[in-house]
Amino acid sequence: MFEVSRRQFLKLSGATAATLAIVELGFDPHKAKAAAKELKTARTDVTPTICPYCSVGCGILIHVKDNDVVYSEGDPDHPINQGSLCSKGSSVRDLYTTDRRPKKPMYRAPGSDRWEEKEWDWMLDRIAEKVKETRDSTFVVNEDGIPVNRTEAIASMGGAALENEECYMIQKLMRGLGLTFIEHQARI
Amino acid sequence: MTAYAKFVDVTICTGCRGCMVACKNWNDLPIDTQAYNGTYQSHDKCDGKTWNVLQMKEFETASGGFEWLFRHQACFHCTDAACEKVCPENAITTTDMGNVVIDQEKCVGCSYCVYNCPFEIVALADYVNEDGKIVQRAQKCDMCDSRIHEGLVPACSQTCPLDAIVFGTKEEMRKLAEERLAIAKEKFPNAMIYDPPGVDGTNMFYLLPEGPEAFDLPVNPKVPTSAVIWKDYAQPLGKMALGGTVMAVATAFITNKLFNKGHGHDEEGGDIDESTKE
Amino acid sequence: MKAQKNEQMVHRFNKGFIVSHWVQAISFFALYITALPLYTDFFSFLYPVFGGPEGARLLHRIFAVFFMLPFFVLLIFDRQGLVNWTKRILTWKKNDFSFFLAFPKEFFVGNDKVPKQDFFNAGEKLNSLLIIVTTLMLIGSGLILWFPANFSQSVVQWGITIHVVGFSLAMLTVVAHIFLSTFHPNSKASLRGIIKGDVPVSYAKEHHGQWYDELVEKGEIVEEKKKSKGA
Amino acid sequence: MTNHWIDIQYSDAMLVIGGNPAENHPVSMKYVQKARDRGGKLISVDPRFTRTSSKADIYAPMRSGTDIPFISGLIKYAIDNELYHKEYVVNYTNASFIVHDDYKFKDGIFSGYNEDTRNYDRSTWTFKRDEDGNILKDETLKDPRCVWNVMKEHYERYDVDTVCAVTGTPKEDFIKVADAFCSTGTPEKVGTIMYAMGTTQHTVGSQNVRAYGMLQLLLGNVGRAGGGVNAMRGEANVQGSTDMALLFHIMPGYNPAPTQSERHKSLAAYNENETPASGYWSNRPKFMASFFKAHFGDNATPENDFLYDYFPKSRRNNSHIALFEAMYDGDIKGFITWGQNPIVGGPNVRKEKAAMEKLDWFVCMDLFETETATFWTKESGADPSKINTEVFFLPAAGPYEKEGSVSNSGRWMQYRWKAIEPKNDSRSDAWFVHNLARRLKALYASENGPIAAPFKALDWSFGDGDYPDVDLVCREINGYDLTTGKTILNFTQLKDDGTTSSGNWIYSGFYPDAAPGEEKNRSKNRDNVDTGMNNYLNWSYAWPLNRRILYNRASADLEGKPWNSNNEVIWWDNAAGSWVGHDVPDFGAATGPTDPGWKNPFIMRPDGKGELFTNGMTDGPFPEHYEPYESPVPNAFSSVQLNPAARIWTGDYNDKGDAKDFPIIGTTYRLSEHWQTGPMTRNNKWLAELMPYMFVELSEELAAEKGIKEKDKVIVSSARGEIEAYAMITKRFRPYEIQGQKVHHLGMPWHYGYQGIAKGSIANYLTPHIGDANTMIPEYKAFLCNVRRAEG
Repeated sequence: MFEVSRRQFLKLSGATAATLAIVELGFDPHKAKAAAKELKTARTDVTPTICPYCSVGCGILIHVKDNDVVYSEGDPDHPINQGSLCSKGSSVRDLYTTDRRPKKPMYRAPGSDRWEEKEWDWMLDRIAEKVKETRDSTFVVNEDGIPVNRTEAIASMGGAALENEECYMIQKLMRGLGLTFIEHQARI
Repeated sequence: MTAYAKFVDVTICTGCRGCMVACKNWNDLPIDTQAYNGTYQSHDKCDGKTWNVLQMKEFETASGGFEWLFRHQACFHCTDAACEKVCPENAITTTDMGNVVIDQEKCVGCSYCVYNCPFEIVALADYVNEDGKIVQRAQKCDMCDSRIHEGLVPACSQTCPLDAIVFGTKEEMRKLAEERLAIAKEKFPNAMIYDPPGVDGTNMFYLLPEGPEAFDLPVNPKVPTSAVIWKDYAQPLGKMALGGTVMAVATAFITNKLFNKGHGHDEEGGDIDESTKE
Repeated sequence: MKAQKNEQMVHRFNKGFIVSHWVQAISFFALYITALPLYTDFFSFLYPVFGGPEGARLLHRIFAVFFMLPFFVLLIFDRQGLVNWTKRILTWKKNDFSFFLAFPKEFFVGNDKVPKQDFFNAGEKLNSLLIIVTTLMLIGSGLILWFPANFSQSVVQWGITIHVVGFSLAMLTVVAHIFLSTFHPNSKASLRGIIKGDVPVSYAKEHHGQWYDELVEKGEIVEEKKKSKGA
Repeated sequence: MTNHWIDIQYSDAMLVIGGNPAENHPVSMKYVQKARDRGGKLISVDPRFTRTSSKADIYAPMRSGTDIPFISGLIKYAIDNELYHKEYVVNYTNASFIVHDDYKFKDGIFSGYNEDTRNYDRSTWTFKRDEDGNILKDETLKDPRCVWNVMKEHYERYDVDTVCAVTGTPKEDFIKVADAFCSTGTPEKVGTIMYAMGTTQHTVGSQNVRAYGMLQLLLGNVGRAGGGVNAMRGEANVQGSTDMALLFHIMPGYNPAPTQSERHKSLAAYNENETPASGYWSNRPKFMASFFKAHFGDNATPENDFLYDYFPKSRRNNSHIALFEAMYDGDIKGFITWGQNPIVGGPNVRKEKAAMEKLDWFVCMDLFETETATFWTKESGADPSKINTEVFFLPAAGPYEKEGSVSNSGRWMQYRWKAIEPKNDSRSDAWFVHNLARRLKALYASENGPIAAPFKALDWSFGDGDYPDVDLVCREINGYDLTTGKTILNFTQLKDDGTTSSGNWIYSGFYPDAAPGEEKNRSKNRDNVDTGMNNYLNWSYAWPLNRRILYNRASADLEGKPWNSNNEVIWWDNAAGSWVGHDVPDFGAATGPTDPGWKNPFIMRPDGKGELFTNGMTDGPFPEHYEPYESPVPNAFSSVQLNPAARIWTGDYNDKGDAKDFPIIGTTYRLSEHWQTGPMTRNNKWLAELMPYMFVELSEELAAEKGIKEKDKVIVSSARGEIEAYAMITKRFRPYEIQGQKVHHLGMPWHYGYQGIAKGSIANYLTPHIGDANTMIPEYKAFLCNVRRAEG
C-alpha cells in the first residue's frame, strides 16, 4: 500500500553513519550503553497521513505502538515538506494522546445546564427524528410554480477539516434532504 | 572520532517553532507554560523541561532598519564542555559523534553543570529514577543521541521547514555555513558565524544575522576560569596536598614512635579518651 | 585525658568554647562525609547510606547549620573566650615565628628547643587562623550554593571553586590539627584542655611558657617546682 | 492556487499581500527560501510586520483595506513605465477587445447601478460585436475604447502619491515594491502573488483578488512556473470541501446551485441559461446530467430530467452571515456543524450566539468540546435555563483515525490512511452521515407523497457495513461509465444522455477505468520521483486531469515555445503534433498553431483570454477602491465611501461604529502556533504552551497615548462589543499617516475562546456582519475600535 523511509544525514548515507557509529562504539563502553537505548520509533507501525491543519498538504508519519501514538513526524518521502513540519504539524500526536477528547456522545436537554452521556444509537435515533420532524413541517415542494423541494429550517455548516469523501457525503445527504443553508469555512 | 554538528542558520529561520514541538514530542518532555511576558516568545530560556527555545528578538539596526530575528537556542555541545568538566559523577560525556550527553542515572543533581554552562542551557528538572521516585536531574538537549546514532538527524533538524537547522559532520557544516554566510551578507551585512573558540568550538553553531550581543549571547564564551581553577588546580592540588599531609602525619606518627621516646606527656596526660577520636 | 592525681590544674577553656569546638569539629566531619561522594566519584557508594544524593544534600545542609553555630555559641555563652582567642591568635611575636623553625624536628622526632609559646602556640595560632579563614570560605560559598537563585552565575561558579579550595585547605589543617592534638606525643596532652577545660600546670609551663609566666605573674598559680622533662 | 507550493521556487519575485505564509503556511517558506537562494525577491506587504515580513527583502506597510489602491498603483506604474509583458497582454488577454459603448465609470460608480437594490445591471460591462457576434478588437491597442485604454483611463487616478496617501505606505517603499515586482513583466522573469484571508476578508475582497489577477496578466505571470495567483488556503481541505460544494451557491464542481427563478425552473432552462457557447463550460449539461446520475442513481433518467426538480432551489442569500441572520429571525430550527466553530470564528459573535439560542435543536460534531458546542453554558455567558435548544455533541474521529483524501491549496488530492482506531467512543463524520442517512431512509421507507419523494429518490449506495465504504464514495465522485460499470476515464468522457455519472466532474479522472473490485485511486499515488520542474506528476492527483499549473498554455509564447528556457512548463512539439512537457497541458493537447484557439490559454473563459475587463463580478469590471465599512478616513478616489454593491445588514446587534468613538483600525489574524478557532490547537498541550494567552498588539505610540504599559490588560471595544486581552506593545505596529492624518491600528489573533487549555477572549465579538459584495465573506480585517487599560 505504501512505503515510508526515514530522513538520513544531509549527505552521509544512514547506513554509513550507523556502521561508523557502531565501529566507534566498540571503544567506548559508556557509549555502548547509551546506544543500547532503543530508538523510540524502532518498532512502531508507521502510517502516512496528511497534516490536518493548513493547506500546504504536508505528509506526516504516525508511529503507533501498543495501540498508542508514540511519535509523529514529517514524511521524508513527501515532495512538499520532505520530512519537515511546522509547530502545528509537529503536534498532531497530541490530537490522539491528549486526555481532552470527549469520552462519549453527549446530550444536553432543553433548559439543562449539563451534558448527559449517551449511546450513539440513542443519539442517531433522536437526531434522525428531529431532522425528519423539522424537515417535514417546513418542506416547500413548489413556490411560484417552480418545484423548489427545499427546507430552510435546517442549516448545515462546516467540513473544511474533513475529507473529500466526507464532504461529498454531507453535501449529498443535506441536499438530498432539501437544505439550502449549506455553508462552511470557505465563506468566512 | 568524527565530530558531527548541528548548524543553525538564524538568518533564514521563520520562527515557526516546529523545532520546539518536535523536541518535546520526541523527548516526551513536560509542559512548562510560562507567565505572559509581553512578546511572542514562549519561554525565557532553555531549561530541563524545554530543551530548545526559539528566541524572538525585535531589533533596530544601526542603519535605522527593523528586524525581527528568530534564534533556535539549545545546547551548544561545546567541544571543551564545561558541564562535562565539572561533573563530579562523570555523568556528562562527549560521545564519539561530538554531542554532549547526560546520563541521568549517574547524575546526582548537584547542579555544578547548571552553574558552569557558559550558555545557561543545562538545568535540573524532574526525572523518574530507577526506584520510580521523582528526583531532580540535570537535563538538556542531547542532540537526539539515539537518533543520530541510528543515522537519523535530530528531531528539530528533521522538522525544520527551512533547513535552518542542518545536521552533518562538523566539516561539512562549516562549509555549508560559509556558503550561507556569503548569501546572508547581502541582507545582513553584520552576519557572522558563531562557533566560539573559547570553548574550542561548538557542535551546535550559528550563522547569526547580527553580532552575538543582539541575541544576548556571550561574545567570547569560555569554560569559566573558576571551573578551570577548581578542576585543573584546586582539586588535584588539594588531593595531592591532602595525600602529602596524610603521608607526613603517618611518617611523623612512626618517627615519633621510634625516636621520640623521651618527650611528650604520655605519662602525665594519661590515655587518650577513645570517644574523642574522630 | 585524665589528670594525674594531685596535680595542679589550670583553667584553659570555658564550656562555651569547648562546645563550639566540638560542634564545629563534628559537623565538619559530617559535612565532609556527606559531600565526599560528590567531591570524588570514588565514594559514590556512600550515596545509598544517606538515602541517595537528595538525602546527602539534605544532611549536608542540616550539618551546615550546625557548622555555622559555633560563632554564635561563643558570642552568647563565652564572649570572653572569643575575645581571648581572637586577640591571642592575632598577636604574633618573635617566638611565634621562630616556632616554625623548630617545628619540623618537633613534628617528626621531637625537639627540645621549641621557643617559649603563648596561650596558643604558633602552630595553634596558625591552625586557628586557617580554620577561621576556611570556615568563612566554606560558609560564605556554601550559602551561595544553597541559595544560588539569589546570585549571578559567575558568583555561583566562584562559589563552587571557593568551596572546594576552602575545603581542601580546611582538610589539610584539620588532619594536621588532629594529629598534633591527639597522636603526636608532645602535644596530645592538650586534648584534655578542649575536653575538660583545664590542663596540668606542668603542661602549661612546658608548652605554653609565656602563658605560664603570665599566670605566675598574675598569681593565679604557684610556680611549679618540678622540672619539666622537655623544656 | 493556479500553481502549487513547490513551484514557488521558480519565482523571481514573490509578492505576499494579504497573507503571512511564514506564520500560517510555514512549510511553504521552504520554497520561498529556495527562490530567494536563486536570487528571487520576497516582498511582504502587510499592515503589520509579520514573521513573513521578517524574512522579506522588501517590506511595505499598507493600511488594512487598501489593497486595491496599492495594486492599482502597481498597475499604473507598470503601464506608465512600460514594464508589462506586451506580447502576452496583446495575445492572451482581452486588452484589445472593444468595450460596449454604454460602459461608463463616474465618481466611483460603474454604469448600470441601481441605488435601491444596491445592485448592478451588468449588461454594459461587455464588448462590442460585429453582426456575426464576433467581438471587435484592436490588437494595436490604439482604439480609445479598447480594454487597454479604458483600463489605463480607469487607473489614471492611482498615481504613486495618491496611492501612498491612502495606503499609508512610505513612498520609497512603494517604489521599491513596484520596481521589484514589475521587473517580472518580461519573458525572462516571472513573479507570483501569494495571498490569503487578508485579501478576501473585506467588503472588496473579491476585487482585491481580481486586482492581483489583472496585475499578473499585465506582467505575463499567469500559467507560468513560478507565477500565478496563489490563494494560500487556511484549512487542510478547504479546497476540497469547496470543490465538493459545501456552500449554498454551488453544486459539486462549481456548477451554480439552482435557484428559485425562471432561469433555473427546469433542467432545460438551467442548461440554456448557464451554458456558454464556447469555452470549457459549454460542456455543462454533461456535468449536470452526470451529477444527477450520481445523486439520484437509477432514479434519474433523461425522461424525468434526471430528477432536477427534486434538487433544492434556493430563493435567497444563504451565506454565513445571512444564515445567522435567518437563524436570529427564527427561520432556522435545526443546525448541524461539522468541525466548525462559529461562536469563535463567525463575525459579530454576540449576534451569532443570540441566534443559536433560538434553535430547537443543534448537532455538533467535533473532536473537542468547542465554544459552539457549549454556547448554552454559564462559561459562555449564557443562562442555560433560558435556552431550550436540544444539543447533541458527537465526538468525532481525528484526522488519522479514519481514511480518505484531502485536497491541498495546490489542488493535490492526497490520501490519508488510518493509523489507529478512533479515540474513546468517537466516530468519523462519514460514519455519522452514513448512519444518519440510513436512519432517515428507514424512517421515510413507509412514507409516500411529495415531501418524502425527493429524499426517497436520493441514491445512497455506500455499502451495507456500519462504516461507509470510502472506496465506493471515491468511485461515485469520479463517476462511472454506466454502460460498462467501470469507473469513467475522466470528465472528457461524460455525457448528458444518462449513460455516465460523476459526483464531482472536476475530480473525474482520479479513479480511472476501474472495474468493480479493481483499485485505481490515484490520490494514493506515492511516487516521489520528480517528473520535471518539480511537478511530481506521480505523487497524488491534482484536479483537473492531474494538472499542476493551471492555464499552462500561457507558459509558452506565440510559437508554442517556453517564454524562458529556465522556466519551461509545456511546449508545442511540431513533430508529434501535440503539446508536451513537464505538466499535463491545460489546453487541447492537439490544438496546434493553425487552430483558431491557438492563442487562447484561458480555456475556462468563453473567449479564451485573460480578462482585464470582466462582467463576472457583481461590483464592477475593474477593481475600484472603496473604504472598509468602518473606516476613519474618507475615500480619496471618489465620493462613494463603501462598496456600492455590498449588502448591509441592519437590525439587532448590527451597530456601525464611527471614527469619533472608535478611531483605531482593528484587524484580526492567525498565528503559527494556533489554527482557526482553536479546538485542535488550544487543546493541544504543546501548542497551548507556545501561545498560551490572548493578546492585542499595538504600537508604542498608541500605548503611550493610552497610558498602556507592557503586559497590562486592556479592553478593546467596537460598536458590537468589547473584549479583554493582554497588551503586546511592539515596534512591529506603527501608526499610519493617511492623507496627512495620523491613524492608529491594532491587531489581535482570533483563535481564542473559553474552552481548551489556552483560553482567551473571542476577538469576533468586535467584528461586524458585513461581507464582500461577491462572496459575502465577512470584513474581519478592517473595523473600527478603541482600546483602554483594564481597571485593576
